[in-house]
Amino acid sequence: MELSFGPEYESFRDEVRDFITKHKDQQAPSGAGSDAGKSWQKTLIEAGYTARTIPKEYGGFGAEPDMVKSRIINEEFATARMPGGLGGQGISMLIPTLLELGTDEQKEQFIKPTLHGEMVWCQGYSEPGAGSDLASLRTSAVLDGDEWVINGSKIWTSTAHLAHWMFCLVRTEPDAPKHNGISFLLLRMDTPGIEIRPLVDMTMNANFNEVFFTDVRVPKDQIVGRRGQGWQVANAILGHERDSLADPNASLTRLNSLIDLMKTETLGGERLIDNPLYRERLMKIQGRAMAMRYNDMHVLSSRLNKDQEAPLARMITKLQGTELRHELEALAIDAMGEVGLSFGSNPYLRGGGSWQYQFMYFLGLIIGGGTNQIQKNIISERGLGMPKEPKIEK
Amino acid sequence: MELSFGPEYESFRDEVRDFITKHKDQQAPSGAGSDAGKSWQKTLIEAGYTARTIPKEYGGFGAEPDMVKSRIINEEFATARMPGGLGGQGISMLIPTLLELGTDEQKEQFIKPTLHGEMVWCQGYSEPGAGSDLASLRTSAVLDGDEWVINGSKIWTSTAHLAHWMFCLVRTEPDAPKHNGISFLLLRMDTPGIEIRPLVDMTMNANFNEVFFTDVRVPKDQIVGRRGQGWQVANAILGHERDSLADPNASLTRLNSLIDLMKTETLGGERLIDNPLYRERLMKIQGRAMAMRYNDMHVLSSRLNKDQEAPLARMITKLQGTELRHELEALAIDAMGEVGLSFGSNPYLRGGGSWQYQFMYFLGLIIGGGTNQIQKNIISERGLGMPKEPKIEK
Amino acid sequence: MRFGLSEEQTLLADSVTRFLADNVPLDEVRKVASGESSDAAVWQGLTELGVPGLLIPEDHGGVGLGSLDAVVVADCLGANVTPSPFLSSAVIAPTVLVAAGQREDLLGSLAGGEIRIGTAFGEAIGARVDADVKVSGGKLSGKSLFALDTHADHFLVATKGKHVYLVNASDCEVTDLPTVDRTRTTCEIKYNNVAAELISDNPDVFTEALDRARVVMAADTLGAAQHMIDEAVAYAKVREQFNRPIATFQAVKHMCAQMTADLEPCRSMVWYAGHALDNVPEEARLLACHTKAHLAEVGRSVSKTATEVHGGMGFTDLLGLHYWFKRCGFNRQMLGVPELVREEAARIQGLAA
Amino acid sequence: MRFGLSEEQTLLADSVTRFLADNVPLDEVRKVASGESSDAAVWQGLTELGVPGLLIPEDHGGVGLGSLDAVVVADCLGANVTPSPFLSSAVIAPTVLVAAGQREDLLGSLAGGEIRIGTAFGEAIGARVDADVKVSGGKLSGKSLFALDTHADHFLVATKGKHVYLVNASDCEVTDLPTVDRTRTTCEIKYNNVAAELISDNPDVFTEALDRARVVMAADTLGAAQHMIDEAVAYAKVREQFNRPIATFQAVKHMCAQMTADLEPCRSMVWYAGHALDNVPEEARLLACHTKAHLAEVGRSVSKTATEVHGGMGFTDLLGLHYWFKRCGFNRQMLGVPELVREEAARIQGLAA
Repeated sequence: MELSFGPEYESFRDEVRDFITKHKDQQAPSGAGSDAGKSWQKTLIEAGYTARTIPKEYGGFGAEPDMVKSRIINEEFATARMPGGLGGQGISMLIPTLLELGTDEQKEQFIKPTLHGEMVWCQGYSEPGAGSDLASLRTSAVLDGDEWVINGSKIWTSTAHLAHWMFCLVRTEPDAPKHNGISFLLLRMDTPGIEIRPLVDMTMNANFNEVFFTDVRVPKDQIVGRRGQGWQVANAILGHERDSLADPNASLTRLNSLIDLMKTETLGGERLIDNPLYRERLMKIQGRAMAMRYNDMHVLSSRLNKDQEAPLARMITKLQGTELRHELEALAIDAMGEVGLSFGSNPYLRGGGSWQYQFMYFLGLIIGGGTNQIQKNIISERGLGMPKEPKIEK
Repeated sequence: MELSFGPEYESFRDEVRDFITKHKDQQAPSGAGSDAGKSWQKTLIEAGYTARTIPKEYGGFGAEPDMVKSRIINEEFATARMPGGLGGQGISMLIPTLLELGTDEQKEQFIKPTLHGEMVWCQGYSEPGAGSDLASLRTSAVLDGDEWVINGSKIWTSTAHLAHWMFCLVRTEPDAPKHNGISFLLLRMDTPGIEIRPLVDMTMNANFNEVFFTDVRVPKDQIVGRRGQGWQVANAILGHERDSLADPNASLTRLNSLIDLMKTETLGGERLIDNPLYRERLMKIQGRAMAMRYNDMHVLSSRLNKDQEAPLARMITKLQGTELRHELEALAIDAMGEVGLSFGSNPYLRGGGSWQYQFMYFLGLIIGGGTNQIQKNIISERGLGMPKEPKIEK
Repeated sequence: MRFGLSEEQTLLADSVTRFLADNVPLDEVRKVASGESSDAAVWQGLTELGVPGLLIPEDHGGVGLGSLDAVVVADCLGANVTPSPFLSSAVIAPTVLVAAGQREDLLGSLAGGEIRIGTAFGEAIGARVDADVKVSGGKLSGKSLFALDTHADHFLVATKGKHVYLVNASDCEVTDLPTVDRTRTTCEIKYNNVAAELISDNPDVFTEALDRARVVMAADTLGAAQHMIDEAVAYAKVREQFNRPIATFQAVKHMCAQMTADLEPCRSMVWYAGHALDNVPEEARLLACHTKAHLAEVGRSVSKTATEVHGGMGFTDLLGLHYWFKRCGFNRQMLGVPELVREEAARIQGLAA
Repeated sequence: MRFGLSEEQTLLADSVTRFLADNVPLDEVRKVASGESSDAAVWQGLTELGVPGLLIPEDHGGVGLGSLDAVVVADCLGANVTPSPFLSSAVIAPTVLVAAGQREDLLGSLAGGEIRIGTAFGEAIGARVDADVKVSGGKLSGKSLFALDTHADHFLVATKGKHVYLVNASDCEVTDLPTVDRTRTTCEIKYNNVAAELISDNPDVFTEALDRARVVMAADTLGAAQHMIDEAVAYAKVREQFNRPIATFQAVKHMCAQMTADLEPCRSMVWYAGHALDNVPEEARLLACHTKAHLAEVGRSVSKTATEVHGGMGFTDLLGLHYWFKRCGFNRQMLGVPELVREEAARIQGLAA
């Protein structure tokens, strides 16, 4: 068990800390499109603290991939509450996809402006009829001369109303087996025929949108990979997204907020932390959260050390992490009694209403990113080698 | 909501109480075959408190079926801890089957001696390879002249070592669909070719046996119902057995024993009941147990009143009741700390070791009598009208 | 022996359900929840059915029915996430006024839907320290938090000692306190030396009303949770993924079976608790506590699982399923969270100090 | 950075596992559990592998390894439900004697398997009132309950004040107290003014040993529970019902997935706790508590679920699965039930009095 990253990395950590000290007054830039955000992004890229491994020619820092350095950057930025670089699905999902599978022209055209916040993307994967079974998606693209003509709809499209472009999966080969009939297209959101409707969720926020396509025409060459290869293109990077839904360090940070809450809030004249029942629940959750943190270290280690494997440790994070967070938020609500119900404009709101919000949001994450039932299928089939759901007679 | 059974029944209750007072020194007879047991059985039948609805000609009391009277008898006997009549699968399962589907000769030959404890039965249904999927049983009976020749084995056969006779399911039509190839046979346990092996379970008791058949020859007419009808014969009464696995009144009685335990036992100088965490768990279980009691009253009422239906209330009793009891026993064990581990000859054993015993036994009942997974299939399919498990491609 | 609802109770349920289906569809609930309209019209409609006067004796202008009837109505209201001041105006207030034999003149106006009486019971149940109601010389000072019914004309205010006072809403500073569940309203009431009329100094009066309110709240959860199961089962039968209805997946079937197994006994429990309040006084208090707490737990697990069965659709506002989820959540927290109520259950049996 | 076992630790696990597979198969476990034979032969074999001296410094005749190595061995012992006095003789006793710097002469005999030292720690953890150890003038009176290792030659006895004394078993009245788990023995020890040697009056010595013991016990549960999952998955793949392996049923698959999801993080937690005991002293106590309590909970749910996956076969003695079930049960209750240990975790963080 060697938990330090070694002296080389400790000196890298010092560098990062120096940078943070130097920029300690940096405010979180508001909004993806703001000039402040773009300028901070530029500073971070130049220092190598975002877009670190993206080649210089595409506007990145051009370093060799190094998971440890990435982690150190993340850790130090999080500890210092220093704002990170631009996020969003264009940067986190499209750029890696293009780097791996895009044409030179596509790399040239899209990566740099995306990285620098000039070009904002949304993702068009799920459809109302294709959730857990994403590969059954039906939005169609038919080649008409030099253009794809798209009809159908997408759902769960976050930031659709802000995005300039969308990367999406559409069915181009209706007669092929379902996984082989999909293509990965890029399209401008101002193309005629696109309608965006905000999708209100149980938190009463429109975190997502529905996007409808009616005869939307897209140039033929705005395809990544070949026709019918879209499923493989999307899956090349899909796995990474799920892991981030249930970061154990975020759970522990949240747990500390809960402890603070329970030390200060009272009910019936008693501090919440002094109620043995809530304290017991807090400790149970803390134990589980700690287990998840070490599980995460195990996963990281298996990525750093080629002779280590921890496939199960990785597969279970989304299932466990989302349930844990949902229960953590529930404890805060329960312990506060009637006050815990507060939501919206209410002077007794605690944590800015985040306890109820996150309670619901994490129920959404139990469902989203592959429902927890799908997760259990994956664990049992890929992790434990149990048989796939048998084919049924028609 | 009318919870009294009415004046007619209250006077019946008084009669039962008078009987109980008169026999208040009656000891529980030990062993099914004891003379004391047989004599007490005779007394009870004459008074109409056991074998109540079995016709006089077959040795019963010959009353009309009356669920309320049966319940009053059960309630009063339980409250007074008065020993009931003989039990066992011959009386509870075979006699109702014969009454409904047996020939006159079979009724004549078997019911009276069974009822009077002269003839003890065991049940041969489950097989090592046929548990949840009982209808796939393979023990075969082949007609050879005037005799069935049986080969195979049975498992979970309680009292096999004490029984004179077995009623069992065997496959007589190997080419028929599996539910239509089974017959219901009766056979003497001293027939050559039968071997009985005690089956030790996790409580380290041999509550059950395995029974092996090698060319066991049984007269052709020892069949109930027709050839291939055995599945229907067995199912005519199978449902009743499951209900009795999780009697809510037994759970509440047991809960009272747990409360007594928690009021007297101490750990770390504190009465168990004074520990808020165990008290909270106790109250949670009490709430659930009370819900199950009223659910049971609802079921009874739906049987008494033809215009009432409560199919779901009945379907869920085994699933909920067995889990509840398992958790109830677990609470006792947990609350006692190290002492709760006691099992076997140990002066610190509480409740005669029953807490650990029942903790395991009720895990057995979660599995037995249709596993709780099978119960959930039944609830969703028969109760909620959800589709059956689809047929799979071979 | 007949355990269950009478024919009259079934008819009552049918008529309330029919009214709600016709007049308070989900669209109307949305309007009230968003503040676009108030619950006044709904309450007016329910008044025509006699709902506000359900528990008020006939000689005071009510219908003179009992707790089990109130349970039946609450079940329907929960099933339809109906916005209304039912709990405060139709259950708690009449119970207090009748039991105390005070201000019975208000009963007729309550029954007629002319006035609404809110309730501020938090203080007597176990409230936050800064919600501190003080009585001095017939005047109230301090404040109440999360009182029921922002739109009430009067409030019944319970003190720590379980005395109950009546105040006029117009004499107080009433501020709406929004919660996740916008189908019922709660508020902060500030008392600045407000004239208050002592309704009862007998803690039993408070307790009788609280017990009834808890059982009725449990019945509301029963209705809401049953609706969610029904929706989940129906959705699973039509929603297809992987070329088959998701109801054919054992995981989905077992989720529905477990919800049913958890909720079905609750129906009998709520019914019996309603019955016991009026007929089995020696069991009523314990039952009220256990029914409130048990339904709170089952309501939480059912509302979570039913949402999961709906997949992403359950998380959106499109089907409005979250209104039922939040209804269960509100019922869990108000009038005593489960932990607090279970401790009361233990005390009633002499198992806790 | 490398989170996980070293090559040496993997080799240690392999050699212990190989020894147990060859020499302590289930049949041997059955014999010990039924009283037909004792655990002496097993312990002798483990002695040849150096197990009793694992934590004993080399200059005292031991192997001089650390807590994480003990965790590795405990994992193997749990996976094989190995009967042995490992926890008392190889973990607690060496830790106490080394930390206290007392009676180090015994360490060589411990390492050589010549003596066994049992432990009676219940009193200092929170024991029954009638287990009352009194010390007066260097003599012990009263009794200890559920002390570890009925067959020990000496016992380390902790008092309420966390002082630790050494007594000779032959001076005491030792009675076996059978528990559900017969792979480890516990006993009652009666002290009739027995000569006792003060080993430590420093509570930190007791605590250091308790922390280590709790982590090692958690590792034993990890091994036992992992074995049960492996068996359940393997059984589900071969057991057929309804013409298909039960592993094709989603209900069975999800039970196995849930067990895995619950247990997998425990492995990392147990490893890290073992590491922290020797290397991160500021985290060690909290980790020891949480690891003990969390593994107790997961051990209970996994052992129940794995039994259910086995159906009726899980309930019988035929496969012997219940030995693992009971092993998890024993580890849950001994050295502090989860509720007690979590309260300690809260105290360590200043969250409880």
